[in-house]
Amino acid sequence: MAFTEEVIFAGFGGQGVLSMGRMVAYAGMVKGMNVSWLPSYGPEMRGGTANCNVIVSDELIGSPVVAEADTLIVMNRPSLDKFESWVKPGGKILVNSSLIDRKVEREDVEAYYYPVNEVASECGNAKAANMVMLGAYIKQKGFLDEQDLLGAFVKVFGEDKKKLLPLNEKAVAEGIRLAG
Amino acid sequence: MAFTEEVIFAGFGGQGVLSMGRMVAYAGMVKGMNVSWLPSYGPEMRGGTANCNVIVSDELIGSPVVAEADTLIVMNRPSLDKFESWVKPGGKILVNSSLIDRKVEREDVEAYYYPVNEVASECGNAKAANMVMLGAYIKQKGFLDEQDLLGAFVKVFGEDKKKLLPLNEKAVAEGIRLAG
Amino acid sequence: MASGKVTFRENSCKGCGLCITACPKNIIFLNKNKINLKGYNPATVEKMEECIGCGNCAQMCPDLVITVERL
Amino acid sequence: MASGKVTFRENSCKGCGLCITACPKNIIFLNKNKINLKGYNPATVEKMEECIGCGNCAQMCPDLVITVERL
Amino acid sequence: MSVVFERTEGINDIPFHYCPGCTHGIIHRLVSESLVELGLLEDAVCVSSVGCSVFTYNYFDCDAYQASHGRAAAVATGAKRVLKDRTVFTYQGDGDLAAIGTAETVHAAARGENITIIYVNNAIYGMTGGQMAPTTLVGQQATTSPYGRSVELQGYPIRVAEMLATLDGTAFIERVAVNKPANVRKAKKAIKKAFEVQTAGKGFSLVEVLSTCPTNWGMTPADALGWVDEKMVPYYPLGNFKTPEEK
Amino acid sequence: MSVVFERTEGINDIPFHYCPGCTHGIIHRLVSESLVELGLLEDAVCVSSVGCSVFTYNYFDCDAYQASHGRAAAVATGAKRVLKDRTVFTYQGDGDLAAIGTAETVHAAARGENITIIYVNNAIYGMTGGQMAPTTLVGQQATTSPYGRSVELQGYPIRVAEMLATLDGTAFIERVAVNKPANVRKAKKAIKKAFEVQTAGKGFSLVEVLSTCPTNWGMTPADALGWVDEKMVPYYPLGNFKTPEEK
Amino acid sequence: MAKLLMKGNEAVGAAAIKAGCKYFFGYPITPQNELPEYMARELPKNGGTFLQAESEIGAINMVYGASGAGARVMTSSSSPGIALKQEGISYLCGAELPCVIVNMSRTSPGLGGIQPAQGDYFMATRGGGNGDYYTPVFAPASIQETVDLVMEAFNVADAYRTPVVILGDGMIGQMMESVEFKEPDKRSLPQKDWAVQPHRVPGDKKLINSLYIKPEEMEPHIQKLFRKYDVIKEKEVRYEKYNCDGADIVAVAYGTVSRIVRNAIKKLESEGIRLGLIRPITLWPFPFEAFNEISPETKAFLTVEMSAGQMIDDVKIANAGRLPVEFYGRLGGVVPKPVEIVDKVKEILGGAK
Amino acid sequence: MAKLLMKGNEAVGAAAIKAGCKYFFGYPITPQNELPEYMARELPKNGGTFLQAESEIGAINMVYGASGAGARVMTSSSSPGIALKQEGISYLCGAELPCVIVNMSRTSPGLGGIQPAQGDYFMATRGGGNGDYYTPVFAPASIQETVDLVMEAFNVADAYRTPVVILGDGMIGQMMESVEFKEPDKRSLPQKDWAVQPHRVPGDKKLINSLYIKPEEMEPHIQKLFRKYDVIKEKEVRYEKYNCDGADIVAVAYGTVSRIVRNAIKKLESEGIRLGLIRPITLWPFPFEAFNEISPETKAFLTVEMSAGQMIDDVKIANAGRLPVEFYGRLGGVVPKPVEIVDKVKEILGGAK
Ligand SMILES: Cc1ncc(C[n+]2csc(CCOP(=O)(O)OP(=O)(O)O)c2C)c(N)n1
Ligand SMILES: Cc1ncc(C[n+]2csc(CCOP(=O)(O)OP(=O)(O)O)c2C)c(N)n1
Ligand code: SF4
Ligand code: SF4
Ligand code: SF4
Ligand code: SF4
Ligand code: SF4
Ligand code: SF4
Ligand SMILES: [Mg+2]
Ligand SMILES: [Mg+2]
Repeated sequence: MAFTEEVIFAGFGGQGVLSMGRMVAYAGMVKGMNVSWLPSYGPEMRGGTANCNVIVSDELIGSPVVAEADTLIVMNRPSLDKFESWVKPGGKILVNSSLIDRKVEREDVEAYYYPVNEVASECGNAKAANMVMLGAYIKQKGFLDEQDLLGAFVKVFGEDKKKLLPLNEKAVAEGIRLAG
Repeated sequence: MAFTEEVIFAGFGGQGVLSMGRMVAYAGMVKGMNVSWLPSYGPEMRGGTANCNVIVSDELIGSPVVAEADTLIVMNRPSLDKFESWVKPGGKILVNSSLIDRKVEREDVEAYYYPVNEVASECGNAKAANMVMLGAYIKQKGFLDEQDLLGAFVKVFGEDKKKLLPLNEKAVAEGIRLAG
Repeated sequence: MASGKVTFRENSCKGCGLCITACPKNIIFLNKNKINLKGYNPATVEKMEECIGCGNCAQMCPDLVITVERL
Repeated sequence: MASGKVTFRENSCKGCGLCITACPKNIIFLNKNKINLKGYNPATVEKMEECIGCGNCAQMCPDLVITVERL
Repeated sequence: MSVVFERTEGINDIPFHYCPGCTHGIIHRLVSESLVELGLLEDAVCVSSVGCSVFTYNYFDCDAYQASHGRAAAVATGAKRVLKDRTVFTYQGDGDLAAIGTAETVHAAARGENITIIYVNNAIYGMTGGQMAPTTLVGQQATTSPYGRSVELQGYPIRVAEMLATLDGTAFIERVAVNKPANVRKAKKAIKKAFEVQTAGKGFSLVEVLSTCPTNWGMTPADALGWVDEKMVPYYPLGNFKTPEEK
Repeated sequence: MSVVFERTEGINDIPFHYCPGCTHGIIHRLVSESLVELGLLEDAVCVSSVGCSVFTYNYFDCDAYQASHGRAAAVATGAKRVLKDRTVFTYQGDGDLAAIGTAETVHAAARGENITIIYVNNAIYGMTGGQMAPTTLVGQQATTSPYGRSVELQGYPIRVAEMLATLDGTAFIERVAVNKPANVRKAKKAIKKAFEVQTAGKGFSLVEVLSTCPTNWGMTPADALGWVDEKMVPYYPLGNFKTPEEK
Repeated sequence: MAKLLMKGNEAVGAAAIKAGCKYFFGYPITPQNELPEYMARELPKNGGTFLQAESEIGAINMVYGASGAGARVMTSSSSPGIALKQEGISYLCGAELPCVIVNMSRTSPGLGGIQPAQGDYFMATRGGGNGDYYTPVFAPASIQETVDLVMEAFNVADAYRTPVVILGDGMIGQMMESVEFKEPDKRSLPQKDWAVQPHRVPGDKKLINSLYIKPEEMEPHIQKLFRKYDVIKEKEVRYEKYNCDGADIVAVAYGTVSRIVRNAIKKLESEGIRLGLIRPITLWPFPFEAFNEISPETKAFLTVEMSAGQMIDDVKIANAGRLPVEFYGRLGGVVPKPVEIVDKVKEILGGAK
Repeated sequence: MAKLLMKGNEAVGAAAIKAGCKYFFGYPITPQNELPEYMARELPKNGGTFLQAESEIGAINMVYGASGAGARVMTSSSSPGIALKQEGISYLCGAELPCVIVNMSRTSPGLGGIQPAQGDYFMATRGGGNGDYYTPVFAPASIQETVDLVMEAFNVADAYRTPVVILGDGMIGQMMESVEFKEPDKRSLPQKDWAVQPHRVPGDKKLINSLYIKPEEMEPHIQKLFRKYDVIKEKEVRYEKYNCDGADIVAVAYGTVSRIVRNAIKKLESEGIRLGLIRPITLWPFPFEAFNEISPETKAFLTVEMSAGQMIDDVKIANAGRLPVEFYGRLGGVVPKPVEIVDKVKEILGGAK
């Protein structure tokens, strides 16, 4: 039956939430699915928060705007406050518990808490918190595997970032473990 | 019964055809009639020909554009060539025979030939050829008299030109005589 | 002194008189007894023998009316 | 030598470090152990006794974070 | 115990939206301190332009216009012609003033409009994300000069202060920088002087301020300060280009 | 028997529409003679502007564009970037170039576009009937400065040559006049030089030509020539403001 | 007051000054030059300021500055110059600044020519600039009406805080007719307390602005504008209906063209054909209500324009499919002759019979 | 060719280069910056020239110069910047110069905001500039369609010697989708013998011009343009009709909004309500023919726009009074949610029953 996954990635400007979305979109495309990626834009992003909407589907994609998310991934507190209500009943919220001190208030969604910053630091790359979260995400949703993601990594960050692959591989693995 | 007079004044830029029209329009207005004055405009006037449409009527004036003239006043040859056909059957054409060597070709109009340049020079004001022609015109049409015209003269040319009044009075009188 | 000859394309003349201002010999004038096709009194030279063919008139003519030759 | 005192409106600090470049006494640093409400490591001074109250730091602060006094 | 420096009350107590270390903030402070010290803030009218500084109207505690991109000098002209007793100034970036706003700026200057222009030259289009500006230095990379500005393709940067100084309509023109305390203090003097020229009705005054854009220059704020000295000042010499002779 | 002067074949044999004694005609002649003598006419591209000279495209015997008012330099830029081997020049009045066209002109100059601009300064808007131009002299009457241009109200005229000379992008800039044979001959030298600079690929060249508008100045053509010496030259000094150093 | 014989362009200036216009920012262009020239002569005598801008863009932005300071201000131009003002007009609408903008239009596209045309109908009525906005557009048909509408335009502008466009053409600008200056009607207008005042009002910061970066703030702003536009549609529609009941055909024409239609009406009368006329005086808001009752005898609408057909869009919307909507237009500065309209009418009737 | 994940703005650039575009003149403005930035990087590698102009006006006039020389050339901007280009576009149309103009539009009037909107429909379809002219306007709804239409736009531009407008919005510019680059279709195009050539063609003087000072010359010139427009109306209309037969209501929407309507269609299906969609792909020429057959079941048209209602004028003209024409719009950069459309549809049906 028709598969459609609508995700919102949100966090600080520096947390790499836009590229998280791009990797998922790219991986989905490679798997032959229709994908769309829509970022927030504008000067208010300056130092502020960023987010993107990603849709992966085996059907034609209507609006690229995610109005009711299957999954919400929040990397900081303001993002949780802003988007908690955007998740459809029964949807999932993945929370970066390293930076978000509160719990999800809604009871009609499944909430998961991952301390991705700590985990990333532990595996020696504080910057890879987003990769850890992605690991947890694919594990949670199951439509993408580790290889899909790492394939996307090079495409999104470019060949010259290839050397960072092992580190990020580790981060993704940790994320998968977290969600396992 | 309803009175309407539609006139076209045409000639070289320097011959004062636009002010001829303004004087007739002004005099008509003073007599309580509706009037409109529409000049040709644009760079092609530079050194070239000028013309204006004047309508005097005791009814509301529709289009200010004279499509079928009751009277055509031409001060130079190109103007006769251009506008001869614009006169309505039975209309009048007043020709400045000082500068126009040819005759009016149409037979369904009344043509009058006045050597207004010579006459103007004779009464000591070569520049007043247009006033001579105006004299002939009012005599021909009868709806304005000498005084109407001279009253308009000051309004159109301004107080400081008042001193020229006597000279122009003479010119107008000569014109009336010509047409008499 | 070199003597010259000027010819005017009379019907292109606008009677502006710029050539007159430029002639060192003051031999150019507007012919009041003539009106060209454009309706102007065209510039002319009578005392052509006085022309030195300096070309000043032609330099100043905005309407390319003048040709100058030297004999 | 005159001694001074600087105070920081910590939560307006963006941790840009311009004040640091300006301090002749090199006593300003970004507090890595602290994250302010904006999410930055705020500037602070520990050896306040070394401050000469020159005001350079305040001159360079783009976000009007710093107040300088002289004792 | 004396206060050497404290926050000017001329700036509303809301955080600037600028990037960390962006010297727009310093310039805002200098403008507002100058107006306050001259007793002009109350009656000042700020014309904000379109650039990162578009929101200045929120920061200065005075009446304000937001002008279309590049047209601040024309808007200020219209405003000042009506508000003859008020201190009208524009705050414009180099893209706004030196690119799309060239005609409005040159002509306000030539007319000797009695207004003050704070011209913030950071050699880049900041707000739109780092495109080449008319002031971008030769060789400098920007998103629309990815291979560095090349003389063959894009020619040379424009020195606004020098260009406007050739116009008889200009009364006061100075170029300053805000990359170190000494320069900041000089900058304030110039800005104050510019406003004084307007109050004295002497005509058009402009202060070109060399400013940083760490974000789009791709540097730390501290390095950006250094870049102003190394790269900008050599091409954009600091100094006064026009002062009304005192009588 | 030798011909000292005859009509250039570079100008189509149709009468100019200019008023009697308007020196636009002399400038047309100089431009076309220069192109012919340099063997460039064949491949020249004329960008006509909007002003009395709008119809130049009919007069010069070469390909041509008619550009929107003030934008001739931008049109020439687009044309020259494609037609690299052709001699592209604009012919613009002072209203067109120095008012509405300020930005396009300044930036073509700053970019060092390899084009030539013939800038005809007659201190007035001719075609539209004698309104004040940015170049109208202080005290000069025009239909929109009926009481004479006043410094208080309208400020000072713009000296385009001097202003553009401050830009590193400009290669050749000279101001000439055509009010007497000697000046006309100098003017031609400058125009020729400007085209040579373009052929040599040296960049932006501009010749500002002081011209007359007897019709709107309200003078005889002869008096107008004198007015150029008495009134214009003192404010707009003749001379060269920029030449590429020869190597 | 006595009758005066005045040129349209100068009459506009005289009316503006009478209406309290104190500032004029313009740039020369044919066929409207006599207006800025008149203002240059007369405004100083009336305590006002005339300033020739460096361009039409400079002028419209000076208007923005002066209007934001609460002054009554005018600018004028002709077709290409008005096109250049479109961004500025969009800003004026966004910031809700009143002013009067005169377009003595000429034939286009491009540089085109300088003779009269009505090709700027779309630009004027649909907002040629960016975004969601409208401006009231007055289209006078005589110099007297021009004078009356210019005065009214300043009132409408101030009443609704909106730019108002006077859309004339070269003929309106250049022709002379007799005019009388009545006292401008004194509709009670709101204080301009939104404007920047001669001195700051303590504790009340004025801001002239069209920027609303947050959609949740921009949306209500635009909605506010459109509530205003609804009021204008309800209260400010102006039109003239002439000879329409029992008309075989109803012509729709504005400005000078409507006068030519009147000549055609006369001519057709003598031939027993009844031609009606709907003359929109406000082009926006368009007088849709004028089309509500149509006589059963009426067989078609005939839109006559000096354009390739622009107002006809509004006529079609007004007609809503009831009758055939025919068109007759002349282009390029050619003014249609009454006989041409007469012939077109006969052709339609011939076709309809 | 393999699928790529591309941002709309960059996809436009890639498509243009693939279509042989060699010159790009632009000026920065959000949300289209990635397009000039892409061209700055890529055009030089493809033997082309990218030049950032001093302004939008500079850019459009550089386009005039390059197009007049026969080059394939593009410019782009967003709402206020496009408003500034209106005079230039009018000139391009008058001189019949082909080019492609991209508008990634944002919310206005004035400076407004930078979020997506469709408030430039009038400016694009009615010619926001001076005079009588139109430009074809393509409104893509996906990145793939954007790529295809950009390539086609260059063909249409050259085939008819006209500027062509690509009307997107911030979403089209900023979003990423997968795209494939097909070979641009090779419609046989006329030689550009009207253009200024690399070297002069002896005895054949080229002139790029829009000035016709004599009405008797300007009129035929405009008539020629409109004969061309008639051919375009006949041959180049593009639209998509979806789910219309038997539809209770037919929505009319273009660009990104049409995709939101598709979501609404799905949702309504499950509730047994049939919503149809007419999606104009060319906004000018507008697909009037798409409105010819309407199912008897259809009770109303519903125009959905991210504007205060602009395309609705064309829908009313197309509808010609047959059915009620309803409207739903969001403003200021707010993107409507599918449920809002669902609710509107139910409200209408509720009303209609
Ligand atoms: C007519 C128009 N064109 C373009 C833009 C987009 N734009 C916004 S800010 C800006 C330039 C900002 O650069 P600058 O003036 O140097 O200010 P900075 O951000 O560098 O301080 C541009 C081009 C606009 N808003 N309006
Ligand atoms: C956009 C636009 N604005 C104004 C005009 C009207 N106009 C035509 S020529 C001209 C100025 C001509 O003056 P100048 O450039 O000095 O040339 P001159 O006639 O004096 O030689 C103007 C303003 C126009 N055609 N287009
Ligand atoms: S050539 Fe010299 S001398 Fe002869 S007419 Fe001309 S100006 Fe006079
Ligand atoms: S300069 Fe030329 S046009 Fe003028 S008068 Fe002499 S010959 Fe005639
Ligand atoms: S006042 Fe001077 S010494 Fe004290 S912290 Fe600031 S810069 Fe350093
Ligand atoms: S300069 Fe100001 S903002 Fe920057 S670090 Fe120092 S105190 Fe903080
Ligand atoms: S982008 Fe540059 S100019 Fe703009 S706020 Fe950031 S640092 Fe300052
Ligand atoms: S108006 Fe002036 S510039 Fe124009 S042609 Fe006549 S004299 Fe020459
Ligand atoms: Mg900048
Ligand atoms: Mg001039």
